[in-house]
Amino acid sequence: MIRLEQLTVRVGDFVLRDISFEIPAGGYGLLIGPSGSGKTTLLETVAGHVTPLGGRVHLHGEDVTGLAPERRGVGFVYQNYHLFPHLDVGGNIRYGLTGGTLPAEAREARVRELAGLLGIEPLLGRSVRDLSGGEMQRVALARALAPRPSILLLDEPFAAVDPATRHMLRRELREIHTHEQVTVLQVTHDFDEALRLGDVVAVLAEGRIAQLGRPEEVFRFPNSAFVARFIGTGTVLRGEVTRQDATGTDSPFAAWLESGPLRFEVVAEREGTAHAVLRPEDLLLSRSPMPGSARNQFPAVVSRVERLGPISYVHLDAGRPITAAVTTASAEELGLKPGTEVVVTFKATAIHLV
Amino acid sequence: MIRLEQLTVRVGDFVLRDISFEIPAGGYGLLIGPSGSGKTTLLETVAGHVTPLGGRVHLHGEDVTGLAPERRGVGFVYQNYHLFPHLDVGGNIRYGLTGGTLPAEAREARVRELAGLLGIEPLLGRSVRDLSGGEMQRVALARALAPRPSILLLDEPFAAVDPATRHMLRRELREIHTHEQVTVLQVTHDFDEALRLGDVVAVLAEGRIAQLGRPEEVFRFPNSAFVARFIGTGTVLRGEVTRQDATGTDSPFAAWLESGPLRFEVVAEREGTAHAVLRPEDLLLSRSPMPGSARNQFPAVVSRVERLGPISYVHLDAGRPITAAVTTASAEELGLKPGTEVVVTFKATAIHLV
Amino acid sequence: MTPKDSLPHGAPSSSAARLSWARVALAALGALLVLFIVGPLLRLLMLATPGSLGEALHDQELLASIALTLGTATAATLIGVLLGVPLAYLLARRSFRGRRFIDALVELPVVIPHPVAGIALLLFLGRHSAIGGAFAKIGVEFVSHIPGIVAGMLFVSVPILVSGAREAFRSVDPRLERVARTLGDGPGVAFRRVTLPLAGRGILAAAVLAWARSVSEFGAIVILTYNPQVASVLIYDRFTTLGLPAAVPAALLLLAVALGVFALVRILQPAERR
Amino acid sequence: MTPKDSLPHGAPSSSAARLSWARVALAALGALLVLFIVGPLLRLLMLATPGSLGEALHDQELLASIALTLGTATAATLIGVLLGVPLAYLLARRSFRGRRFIDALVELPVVIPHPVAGIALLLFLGRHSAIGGAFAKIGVEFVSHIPGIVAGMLFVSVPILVSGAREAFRSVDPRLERVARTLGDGPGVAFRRVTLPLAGRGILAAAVLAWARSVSEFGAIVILTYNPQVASVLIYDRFTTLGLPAAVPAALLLLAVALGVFALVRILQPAERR
Repeated sequence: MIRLEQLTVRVGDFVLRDISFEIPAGGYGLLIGPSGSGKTTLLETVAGHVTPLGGRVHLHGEDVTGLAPERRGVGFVYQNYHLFPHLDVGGNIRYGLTGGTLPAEAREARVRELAGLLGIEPLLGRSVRDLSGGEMQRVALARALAPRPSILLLDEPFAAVDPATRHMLRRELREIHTHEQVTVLQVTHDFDEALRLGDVVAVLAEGRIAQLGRPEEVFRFPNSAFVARFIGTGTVLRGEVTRQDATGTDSPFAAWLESGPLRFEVVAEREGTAHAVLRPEDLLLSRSPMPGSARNQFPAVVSRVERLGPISYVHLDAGRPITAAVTTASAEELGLKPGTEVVVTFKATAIHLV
Repeated sequence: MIRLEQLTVRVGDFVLRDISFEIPAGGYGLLIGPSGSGKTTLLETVAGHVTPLGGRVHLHGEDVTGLAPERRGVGFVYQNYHLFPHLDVGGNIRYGLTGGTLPAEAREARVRELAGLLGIEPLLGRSVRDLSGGEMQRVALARALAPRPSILLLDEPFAAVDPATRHMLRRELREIHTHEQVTVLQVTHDFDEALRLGDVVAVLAEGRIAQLGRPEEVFRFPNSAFVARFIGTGTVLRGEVTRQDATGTDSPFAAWLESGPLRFEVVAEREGTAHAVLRPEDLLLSRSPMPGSARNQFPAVVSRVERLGPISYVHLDAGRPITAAVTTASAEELGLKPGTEVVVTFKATAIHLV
Repeated sequence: MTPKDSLPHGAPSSSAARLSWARVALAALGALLVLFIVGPLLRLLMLATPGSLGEALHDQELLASIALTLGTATAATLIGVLLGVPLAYLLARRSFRGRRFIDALVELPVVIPHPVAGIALLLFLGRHSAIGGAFAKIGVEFVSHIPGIVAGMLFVSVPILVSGAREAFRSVDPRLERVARTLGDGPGVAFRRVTLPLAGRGILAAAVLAWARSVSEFGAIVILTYNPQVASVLIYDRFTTLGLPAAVPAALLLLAVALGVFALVRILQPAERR
Repeated sequence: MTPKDSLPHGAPSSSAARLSWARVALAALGALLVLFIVGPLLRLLMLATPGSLGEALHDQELLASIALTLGTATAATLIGVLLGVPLAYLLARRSFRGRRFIDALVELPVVIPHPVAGIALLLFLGRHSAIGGAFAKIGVEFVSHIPGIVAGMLFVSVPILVSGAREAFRSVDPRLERVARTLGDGPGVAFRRVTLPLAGRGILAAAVLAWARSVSEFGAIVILTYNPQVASVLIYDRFTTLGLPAAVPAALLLLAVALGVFALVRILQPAERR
C-alpha cells in the first residue's frame, strides 16, 4: 500500500503541492504528467531519497516519512536503468540479497527464479555494458525485485526501448505484478500506458494532481481542458453555456453551448464559459443528414484522413477543427477524402463539459 | 528528390549495406528501424556530414556524393534540436539567411513568415535556454526551413516531446510540408508515425533495408517476421505449409498451415516453413461457432482485455497466444473478460505468409 | 513467510544521527585541508601594512622585475595560444593515429621536476645545441636572456592551455557545427560563427590560467635565466641574500597579482554543474 | 524564383583541397608545440649513457636525496588523501553554503608563485608563529626539517588531488548510490559497495599525479627546507655550485622516475571520450 498525504516536494525551482493519493496493496498506480513536471522527484520522495517539505508518506500501513530508503522495503527502477557498471548481470541482481541473512543457496535460487521470469538466464554472466535497452530494463527490474520489496517504483520504464520491446515488457510487467504480489507505482508521460496497465491514475499538472481515478474514468470524463488535451481524449472546444429554458430547475439541465459558429445541445450543471470535450469515437459521420431532430448535427468538410490500421481518424473543418474516429472500413465505404462534405452527428449526453 | 544508390555507410562498429531508395520531389519518406540501427548516420550521410564507403547520393536530380554539406540545399533537424545556445530564437532562425545576398527586409520577412507558420512569433526575442521541448522543436524546424532547402531531413523529431505536443507537431509538419513544397526524409522508430505521415517507408533491419513501400502496404503485407513484429502488425506464428491437394498446379494454391495445435487454411505460394501474420482486426470473435464451413475457426480462451479508448485488444490463448482487435462496444456486448471462451474465425485470404 | 515484515525498521532518528556524525567528521578533515591552504596565504597578507606596500611600490628593482614577469608571461601565453589552440582543436575533434599519445605528451610537463625541465631546456636551447645555435645566428639567445624566461614559462604552461582549450572545444557539440554547415556555412565560417563563440570563454579562462602559471614559475626559469630576474627569482634572491623580511614586500605584491588573476579565471570559467 | 537553383554548387574537389590545406597548417602549428615539449626531454635522455647512469647509481648523496624525495612525497600524498578525499566527496555530492568558494580555494595554489608559497608557509609554520610554535612544542619542526618538505609538497599538490578526486566522484551517478540504498544498504555501505569501486581508479590516478607533483616541487621547498636536500634541490644545488655536467646524472634519474609515474597515471585514468 502506498498512501501520500498532502505531500509538498521541491523540484528544482518549483514545488509540487498537496499531492495526495493512495494505491491499495497489490494495486498498480500510474502517475502521468508532462516531462519536467516533477514525476521522478515524487518517486524519489516515496523511496526516501528526497525529503518532502511537508506531508506524510505511508507505505504498507506505516508512516515512513522520516525513514531511510534502505528501511522502506521499496524497489526502484530508474528510466535509464542505472545498472552497476562494475558488476555483471548476476552481480547486479544479487546485489540486494547479499546484505541480509539469506543463505547462499536461497540467494542463487532467487536470482535464477527472477532471471527465469524475465527470460534473462543466458545473460547472468555477461557484462552489463553489452546489453540492449530491453535487456538492461529486465536486469534492472530483476535487481529491484530480488529482495522481495512490497513496493515497486518505476520511472518511465519503457521510454528508452523500441515499441516492439515495449509491448513485450509491458506484458512481462503485468505478469510480474501478479506473480510477485507487489504494489506498483509507475511514472509515465504516455496515457496509453495508463489505459493498458493501471488500476489508478493520477494526472499531474502545474505542480498539483489535476485528476485522480480509474484510467477509463479519466479517459471518458477528464475534469479539465488540460487533462483532456494531455491524454488526447479528442477535440476540446471553448464556448459559452446558456440554459434552454429560463426556469431555475436544479442541475443538470438542458443547455446550449456556443463555440464560434457551432451551437450544440448539451447537458450542463452551470452557465457561463466551459470547455466541451468531444471524443472522436462519439462522433458519427454520414454523407447526408440523419433523421431525428433531437440530435446535434452540423455540416463539416474533411481536411485529412489518418489511417491507423483498423481505425481511421478523420480531421474535419466545421468552423472549428474537430476530429472523429471511424473504422477504416466505414471510412472507405463513405469515400472520405480531403474535401468530402459530411454531416457530423452526436448526442447531447456525449459531450463532456469541463 | 532524394535518391540513394547502393549506399554503404560505417556506423560505429557495423556497416549499413546496399541502401537504395528514392523519394520523389515533394514526397514524404520515412526511415524506420530499431534504436541503434544507424538511422541518424544515414541521415548525416544524405546531408554530407558523413562520407559513405560506397554508393551514390542524388539530391534534386544531381549526384552530390562528393559535395560539401553547405552546397547540398538540405535542412537538418536533430532529435535534440541542437539550437545555437549563444543566439536567441530569432538569431537561430535567421542563421541560415545571413550568409547569402538576401536584403535585410526579405530576411526579416522570412523569419516572421516561419515564426507565424509555426506559432512561435512571441518567442523571437527569447533565449533558447528557456524553451519547452515543443518550442525548441519548432525553432529548430524554422531554422532549418529558413534558407528554403529543397530537402528536409528530420531525426526522430517527436521522440522528446509529450504525446499531446507530438500530435500538434505532426499536424504542423504536414502543413509545412505542403506549404514549403519540400521533400522530407524523416527517421523514426515508431511505425505509427509512418502510417500517419509517410508516402514511402523504408524499414531498416540488420544493416539493410528489409522492406520498402507505401506505409499501408508494409503494414498489411510485411515481407518478413522481423518487419511484422517490429511494426506491431499482430500475431506472428511459425508453422509448416502443406498443399491441400497433391496436384502440381501453379501458385498460389490452397494449403494448410500447421503451427503447434493450430491448423489453418491458407493461400500459399510454396510449401515448407513459413511465418503467418494474423492481423488483430481480421480476427472475428463470437461466443458460439459461426455457420459456414469454408472458414478457419478454432476455440480460444480470453486471457486479458486491453481497452484503448474506442478499440480493445483481446489477448487469447488458443494453444498459441493470439491477439484480436474488436471495438470496445462489441467487447462489452460479448462480455469478454479473462476466462471467457470464444470462437475465433478468419478467412484463409486474411493470413499473410512471410 | 511475508518477507516485508522481516525488513529491519529501526528508528529513523538514530540513523540520521549516525549519518550526521559521519558528515561532521568528513567536514572536519576537509576543513583542516582548507585551513592549510588559506592559513599561510592569510598570514602573508596580514603583513600587508601601508609601510610594506609603500616600500614595495617604491622599489624600482621590484617594479621592473614585475613588469618583466608580466611581459614575458604575456609573450609565453600568446605563443602558447597561437600554437596550442589549433592543437587543442585537432585533439578535440579529429581522430588520427597517435592522438592519445599526443594527448599524453602535452600533459607531460606537469610531472617534470622544474629544475629538470630547466636543465632539459638549457641543453635543448643552449648555444651549443643545434636549435639554440640556429636561433643564436638570428640574434635570439635563450640562456641568461629574456627568451629563456619565455621558453621556461611556455614549457610549464602548455598542459594548462592545451587541456583547457581542448575541453572547451569538446564541450561544444560537433552537431552544432554540422547544423551550421547545412545552413550554408563552409567549415571555417561555421567554426567562426558557432564553435569559437561557444568555446571562447573556456579558451580565455585556460589562457588566463596559463598566464598565471607562467607568472608563478620559478624552478625552470632560475636555471635558464637567473638574470634578468623575474619576480619569483627576485623574491628567492632577496630571501637568500637579505633574509625573509626583505622578501616579504615583493611576495605580497606578487601574491596580489596572482589572486587578481585567479578571481578573473573563476569568473570566466563556465558555471559548474550542481 | 526557385531558390533551390540559386544555391552555389562549386566543385567539391576545390573545397576539399582548401579544407586540407587549413588542416595541414593547424597540424604544423600543433607539431611545433609538441616538438617544444618533447625535444628538450629527448635531448636530456640522449645523455643517458651507461657512464652517466652508473655514476648516478653510485652517488650515495643522490640516492639518499631521491629516497628522501620519494618518502616525503609519499607522506604528503597520504596526508592529502586522508584530508582531501572526504573534502572532494563533500564538494562533489553535497550542496552547502560556500561550496563554490571552497571549490575555488582548493585550486588556489596553482596560481601562487612557488617561492611566494614557500614564504607564506615559512611565516605560517615558523617557530615564531602560533601554529609553528605549537608544533615545535610537540617536537615537530618544519623550517629546515623534513616536515617542511612535506608541507611544501602538500600545499602544491592539493589542487591536483582534490579536483581529481572530486571529478572521480562526480563521474559516478548519484542515482547508483540511491539504487543501492533502496536495495538495503545504509549510506556508508552504499558508498563502499558502489561509489568507491567506481571512483577508485580516478582517485588513485589523482593521488599518483599529486605524488608526481610533490616529487617535482622545487620553489616552495627550496625556501622552507634547503637541507636536507630533496632531489630537485640537489640538482639545483649542483647546477649552481658545480655546473651543468654535474647536474645531468641526477636530472636523468629524476626524469626517469617522473616518466614512469606519468605512464602509470595514463594507465589508471579512465579511457577518454572519442
